[in-house]
Amino acid sequence: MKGDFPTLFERSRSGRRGTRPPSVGDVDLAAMLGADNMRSEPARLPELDELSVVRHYTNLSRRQVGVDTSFYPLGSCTMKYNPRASEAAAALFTELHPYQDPESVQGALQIIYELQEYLAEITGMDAVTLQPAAGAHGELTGMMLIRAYHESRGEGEQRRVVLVPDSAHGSNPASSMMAGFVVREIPSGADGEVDLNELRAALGPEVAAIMLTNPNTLGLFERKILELIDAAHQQGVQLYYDGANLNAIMGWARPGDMGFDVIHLNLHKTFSTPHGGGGPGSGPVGAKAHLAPFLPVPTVKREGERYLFDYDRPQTIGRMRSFYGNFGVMVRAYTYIRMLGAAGLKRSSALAVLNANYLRKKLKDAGYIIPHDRLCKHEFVAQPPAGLHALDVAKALLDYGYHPPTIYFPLIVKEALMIEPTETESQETLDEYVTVMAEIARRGQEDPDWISHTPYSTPVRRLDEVSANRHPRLRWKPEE
Amino acid sequence: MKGDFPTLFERSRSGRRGTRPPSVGDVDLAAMLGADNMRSEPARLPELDELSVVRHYTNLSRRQVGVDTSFYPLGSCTMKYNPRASEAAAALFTELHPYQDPESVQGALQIIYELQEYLAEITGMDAVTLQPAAGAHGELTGMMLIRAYHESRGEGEQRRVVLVPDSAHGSNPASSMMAGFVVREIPSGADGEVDLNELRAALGPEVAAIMLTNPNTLGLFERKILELIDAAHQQGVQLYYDGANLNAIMGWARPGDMGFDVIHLNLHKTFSTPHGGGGPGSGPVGAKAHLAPFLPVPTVKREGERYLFDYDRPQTIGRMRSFYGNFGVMVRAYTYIRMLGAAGLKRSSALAVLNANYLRKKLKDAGYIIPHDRLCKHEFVAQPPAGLHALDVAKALLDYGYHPPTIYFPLIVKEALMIEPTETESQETLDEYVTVMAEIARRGQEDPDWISHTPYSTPVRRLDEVSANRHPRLRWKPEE
Amino acid sequence: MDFTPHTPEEVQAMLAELGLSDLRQLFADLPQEILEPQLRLPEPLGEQEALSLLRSLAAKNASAEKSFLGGAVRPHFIPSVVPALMSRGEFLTAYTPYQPEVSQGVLQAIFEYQTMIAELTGLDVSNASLYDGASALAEGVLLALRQTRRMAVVVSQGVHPEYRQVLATYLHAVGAELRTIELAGGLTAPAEFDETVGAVVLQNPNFLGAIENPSSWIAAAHASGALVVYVTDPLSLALLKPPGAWGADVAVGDGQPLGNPMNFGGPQFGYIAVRDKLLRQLPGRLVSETRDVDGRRGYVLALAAREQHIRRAKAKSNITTNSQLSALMAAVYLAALGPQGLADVAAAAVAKAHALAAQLASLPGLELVTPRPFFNEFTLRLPAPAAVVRAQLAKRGLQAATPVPEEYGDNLALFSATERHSDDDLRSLLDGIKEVLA
Amino acid sequence: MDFTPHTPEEVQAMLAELGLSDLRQLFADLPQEILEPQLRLPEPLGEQEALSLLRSLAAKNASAEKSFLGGAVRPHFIPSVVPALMSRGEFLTAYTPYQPEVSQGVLQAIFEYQTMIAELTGLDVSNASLYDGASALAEGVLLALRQTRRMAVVVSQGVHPEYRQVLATYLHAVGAELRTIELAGGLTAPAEFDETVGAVVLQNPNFLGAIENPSSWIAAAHASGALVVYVTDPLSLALLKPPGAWGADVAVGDGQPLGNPMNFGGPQFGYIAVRDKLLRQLPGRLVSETRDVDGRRGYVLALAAREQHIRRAKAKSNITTNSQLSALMAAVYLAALGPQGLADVAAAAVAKAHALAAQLASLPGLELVTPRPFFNEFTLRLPAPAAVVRAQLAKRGLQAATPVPEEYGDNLALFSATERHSDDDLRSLLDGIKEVLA
Ligand SMILES: Cc1ncc(COP(=O)(O)O)c(C=O)c1O
Ligand SMILES: Cc1ncc(COP(=O)(O)O)c(C=O)c1O
Repeated sequence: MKGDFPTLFERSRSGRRGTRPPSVGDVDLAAMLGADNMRSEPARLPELDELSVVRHYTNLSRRQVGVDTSFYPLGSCTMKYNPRASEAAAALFTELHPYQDPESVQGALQIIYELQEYLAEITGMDAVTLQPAAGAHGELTGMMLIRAYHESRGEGEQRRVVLVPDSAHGSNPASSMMAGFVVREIPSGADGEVDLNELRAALGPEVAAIMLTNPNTLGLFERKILELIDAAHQQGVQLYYDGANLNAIMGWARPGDMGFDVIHLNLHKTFSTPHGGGGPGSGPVGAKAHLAPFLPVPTVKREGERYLFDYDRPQTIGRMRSFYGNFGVMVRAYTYIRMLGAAGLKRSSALAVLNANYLRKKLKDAGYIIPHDRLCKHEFVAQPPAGLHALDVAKALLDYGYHPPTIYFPLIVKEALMIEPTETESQETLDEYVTVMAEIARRGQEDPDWISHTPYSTPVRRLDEVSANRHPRLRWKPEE
Repeated sequence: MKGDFPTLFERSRSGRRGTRPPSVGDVDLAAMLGADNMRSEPARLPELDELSVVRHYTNLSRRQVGVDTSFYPLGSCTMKYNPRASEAAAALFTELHPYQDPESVQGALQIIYELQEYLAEITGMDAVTLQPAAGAHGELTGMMLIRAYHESRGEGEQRRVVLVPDSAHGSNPASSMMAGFVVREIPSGADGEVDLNELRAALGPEVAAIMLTNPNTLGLFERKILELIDAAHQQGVQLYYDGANLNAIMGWARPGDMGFDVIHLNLHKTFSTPHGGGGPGSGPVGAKAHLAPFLPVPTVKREGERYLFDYDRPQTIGRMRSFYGNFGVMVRAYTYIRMLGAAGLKRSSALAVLNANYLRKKLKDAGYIIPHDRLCKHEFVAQPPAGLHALDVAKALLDYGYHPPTIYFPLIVKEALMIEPTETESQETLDEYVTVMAEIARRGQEDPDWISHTPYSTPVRRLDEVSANRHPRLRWKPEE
Repeated sequence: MDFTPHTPEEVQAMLAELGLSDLRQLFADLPQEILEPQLRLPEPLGEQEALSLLRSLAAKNASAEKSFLGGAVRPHFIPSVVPALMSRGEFLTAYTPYQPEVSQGVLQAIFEYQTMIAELTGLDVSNASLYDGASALAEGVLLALRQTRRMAVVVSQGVHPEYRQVLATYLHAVGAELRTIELAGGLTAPAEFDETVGAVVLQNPNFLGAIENPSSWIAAAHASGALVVYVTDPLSLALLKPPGAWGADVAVGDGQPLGNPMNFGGPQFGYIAVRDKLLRQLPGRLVSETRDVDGRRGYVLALAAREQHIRRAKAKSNITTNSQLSALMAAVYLAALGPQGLADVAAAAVAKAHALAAQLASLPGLELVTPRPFFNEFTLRLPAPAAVVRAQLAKRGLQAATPVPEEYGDNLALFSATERHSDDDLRSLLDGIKEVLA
Repeated sequence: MDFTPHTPEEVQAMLAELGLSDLRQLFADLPQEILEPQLRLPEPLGEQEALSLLRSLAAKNASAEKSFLGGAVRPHFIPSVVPALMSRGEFLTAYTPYQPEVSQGVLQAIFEYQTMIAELTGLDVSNASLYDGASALAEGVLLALRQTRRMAVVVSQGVHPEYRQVLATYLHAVGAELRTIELAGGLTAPAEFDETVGAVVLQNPNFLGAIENPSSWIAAAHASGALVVYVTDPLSLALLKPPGAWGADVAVGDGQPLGNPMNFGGPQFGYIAVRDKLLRQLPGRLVSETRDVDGRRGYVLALAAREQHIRRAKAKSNITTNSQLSALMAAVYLAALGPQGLADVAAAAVAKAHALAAQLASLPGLELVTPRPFFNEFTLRLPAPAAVVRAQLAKRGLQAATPVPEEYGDNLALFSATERHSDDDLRSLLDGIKEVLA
């Protein structure tokens, strides 16, 4: 009895009204705005009563899964529980305007200041900006810092190359490009880690930076990290740390202590603010002292009992975003850090790693291939048993009520299933998941037709992506 | 792939913790409480982490429908849109203690006072108490007022009988009984209205009151209401108005003007506060001046600029509830009345009646039987076409995404489908519903096997109610 | 504004379908003499204006979130998951789950609630909720009278005075007799019950805060054939011996302390739990586990033959709408805390209350009236009327000193503390009281 | 506290499964010299303590809900349905909808959002959102440079100064040139563009609040082969001629005025809409309608070949996480208001702003600097530095007088009004300013 789910526009009826703003009485808009400046016809927004709006979005949400509904082991995304306490905290700070007199927002500035400090402490960096709006935005900021640093030393023209492992997230090369760099890929070794010799060979006076995430996207800790960074530093190369995987090592190791010069964090991953269906997030950037002069302005500083915006950074790269960043996300992360403290963060990382290793072991027993079968960190990459495709396993999982892992990433592993269970999932959830994965493997091998047509029980089934790309329909239009 | 949905208890793991209250450090509870008074073992509550709690209730809610998800034409229940503005309003008043100094809750008292006044105005009564917690509680209160009134006139012993039409809601006779009365049923006439001759015949010095709802539970306005009340009053009989159906006549007629002596309202119906899966509601009682001395205490009165609790009612029946009633529900109803005003209430009733009549006409065209096919008010009673059962039609509707009407009530119509669309549903919703009802009728007649096994697509299908009544399992117990 | 979707054209089209042209014609069957009264109500407001009005009314109240007031309602901390989950539209806007196939959410949640209340009270069966603690007491007593077919009730003065008032109102209506036994030294005095007594009621901890030893009352009641109705704060059951273990037959009380906001005294919910043998007398809704036609576990309303919509004038109660959502809030609260969390909340409340009592009782002119042991509330004798002290404290932003009715003595005030109070909060109260009494 | 479910026994059992006995062993592959730093962070707090801390921090801020501050963020009224719907866990806790079969909720909501933005701007395609207005401007300009293969950008000084700063940062990185054309009399001065210019940027209404006539700029830009990037407040499009109708190629701006709280400046969202011919250059996520194998309509992410996860260093942008939930809030807001409601909001803001301007400009020493016509914001010259006036007003509980950078003149302040302001609010501000300037 599933049919098409109508759009807002199809539910619209001419003249229908929802919520009504205060009436302004008789105003001569044309006189105030200039008749020539006015819109000739109203925007064709949907016309709905309030109940229709509520039903539409309520039912849309029932066609959607999230961490709140199901296990969501999406590798690289850290889909952990998003505490409702953090939502309650954020709601206390919604009615602040960014241009208020700073004396009237001392509480907000204190949060920014303290969060800068906490993140510096957690990562081992010297200075932090909270301005970037997401991880990739943080990457861009960080890479611009490196650019500015080299420029300040007269090496701006010369150092144009950024080395990025072939296992890197796509945003790393893309951010390097936007920061004006040329990207060179470094192959991973057979052990899944950066090949130190290849890297050494690639280093040179034209290299500005290396972007790494550690543990890397295979979930493996780069064991030669100290050596690697040392080699790079000797050549004047800066080290960028993609913090998307920080959930693996909080309280166990700090990128700063490894030698990284600049990092970004994803507050929406590691610090458990909700992903909101794709955002908003927050991508703070931490820098070592030598890069701090270039940070975007403003940051927040403390003078005695007062908190002030600090614009005093003459070498700044400039601004990356209007205002001060995604403050609402910062409040959530701040609340989270205050609740967990050092011990809670450390325990969270340990249990994230425990869950991943447990699942790795159990899935291997269940017939999945683990291409790099060693101690992993918060995630690992598996491959389906012979004859099965990652996509089909993912679609079959939907019928069992699970959100699938990340698939076909990292690119260096064929048929990759990148699995990150996070620390907020229980042993029995992992066990049930393994049972289902085993059943999918068995049934899929016995009955290829079955698996290639999964899912069966979702609101819609496999969708025609080819035609969506060939003939995209990117907005609703009335039937002609 | 639907399986059993685990209970909280099955999700529990010994030693698992959720949210943690502040620790009290070392306290010697046995010393403070007396060792003999202490519990010997902890209550076996479920032990869960916070994510499990969130997922459990989120997924439970996804196994539930409400006005927010679907058309819900449940007769007698007024399942109209519950404005989110009213929820926002109620959230402003949660942190008030009932025993606060009255000077510190003047805003709350003002709301109570003004709501008493508004409800008196809307119903045409002289005084209102907001103390009763629901409609049936209001009935009990109202019937006690009548009892006290007769007692005050020395007729308490004599007037023990309450007349209730056979179409009345079950709570009417039940409330009469709890108020110490004996109930006598009055048959309805062929036209679905109270038979005036039967009623006249039933009147006498032993009769304390008549309980009516008007429009009655068939959705029909009792056209002879003035005559009827007049006849009763001449015999010293009090008239009770069950306000469950007030949504039909707001701004069009007032029970007080019809001559009713006492009424209750259901704020969770007419005034659009949410039903919450069965409550809480609020059942204010309005009384004419001669009954006002008996109202429960306290009510709220105004003196100049101040609002005070009024305990000065020496003839009061006493208290019906702790404190002042369901204040949070009152705030919602108050907000609703302030948003709609007189014009909005009147228009709402008119459109509720329009929707009901439109649906009545259309369903008749679609083959349903309308036993009393005349102008109805906010609801009407239909019967399925020959050969079909109300229950089966209801269950089939579930597969089409609708909540069914009330079925097998009122008792005087066989196979009753009692349909109340409310004013917040649109013409196209009604049209689509009629299409589905027509299809169910056609398909059900063609294929009795199909309809008798509906629903097919719900989280569970028809449930074994017989065994649930024979061998009730009213609490979870671990498997033996 | 209103919430109707109808455009003027749609109204006309729908009227036309009925052969009508004007909404007024829909009311043609009403007596003309009473038609279309002019309602004098304030002008309609849009949402924005309505919410500003409500905000201005809210601003005329002082928050009691740190209040030391007691008497069945207290400011406990509510974890954020509780309102977040209960505000989901499916829970908020559903009716009573009469159609179980699409109401498993509410039904299972009730089933789990029933289980938790049974566990807390140490009794066999809980219903789905009643209005509040006071009406739950009245229902519990009526149940006992039905079961024993007796018409007298004995109640300890230790029961909340408003509860006793409600009980008196209900009992008067059915012609039952209510006898009250006064407290002696803050505790329920020993009593004997004759064979007219069908129900014996005590509260533990009692209204003054004292923990009672109910053994002898319960033994005496049972000896005379009466049933025992035991009123208790469900939070106390995290630590104290439950009614079932003491031998009570019926437990009732107010659920507010379990995850419900104070709401100026409502909504909250009444709970009731009984021994199995009383099941058929139990008022209100009950949910039972069962199976569907495919063998899947599911839940349905059960034993409806006790209820008004089936049994009408012979129903066990008239209750229809109850306090479902408030009860579900309690269930979420209990699930979020677990047994250890609940015990921690109770222990914190006890510890704070004892600390507060020690501090206050040490002030000159204040005397602790509640005998030890007490739980999280206690009564002090003040050198001035409690209402005056309360008003003076309120002027200082402190909400405390609930006046205790004169029947218990002069100038008595009830105090309570919860896990929500910090040591600073206690100190503020102490300083405030010193100032007020100076 | 933390949010892990593991009991000590479970941790041991899981470790044993791995042949380990201690969590430390999970980190054996890390260099020992950096292992287990002692993090100096405040002690952990339970939820109750954490929320009281946050409440005490919140109390150190003054609410700007009645603020007259402007500059891309304003206190509009948000209907209660918006937060109620957006707080549903499925919207809140989902990731980017990579698995469309279980993500139709978010996907369809984006599709509808894209449609609404296209309608408002009068352009063909909108993406799913960008971070904010400023970064949306930068992305829009980069898009134009890619399309035109040119490396110079001309921007009117009428564009929000922070937006221009962000633009400068982005352009510096890719080595593009940024030229600024100063305002003349509060309006963008006429200009001609040479053939190195790939993008021409103006804002309407401009930063000082004035409504521009962009025709000649747009004509000149197009004559020289440049694309026009048009910055505008989406609320203004309820009444004003949309960028598409003026001939602009790209429209960008900040979506906060549409149903998003001010959030101290974030989160909010950036929107971007372009003409069809620019589609393949558009950064960020896009949703397309399509069909499933059973022929049912559904929605999927489309044209991902533009994005970083496919195209890597050749992607159209690095954007990954965007501002989805904020954009969906805007969609719910627009759905709740409809075209007439949105026009009413805009008209109310215009009327209030014009009333306020008239009142303020009549005060001695205050001069209206923004030429008419203006929309809902305007600039005044004050007799004292705006930051000082703002601080003085803030002490009186009034949030107003955004300082306008010196590049626009001395002692300038931006004012705005919205439908949320009552006549009393306007009067309070007037009185406050009188006091401050007295
Ligand atoms: C490894 C890695 N780096 C960078 C990013 C980009 O972060 P964001 O999505 O917050 O922009 C992601 C997230 O998708 C990621 O997984
Ligand atoms: C006609 C009628 N009367 C009385 C009641 C009882 O009201 P409540 O459910 O609020 O107790 C109802 C509701 O069920 C009803 O429909």
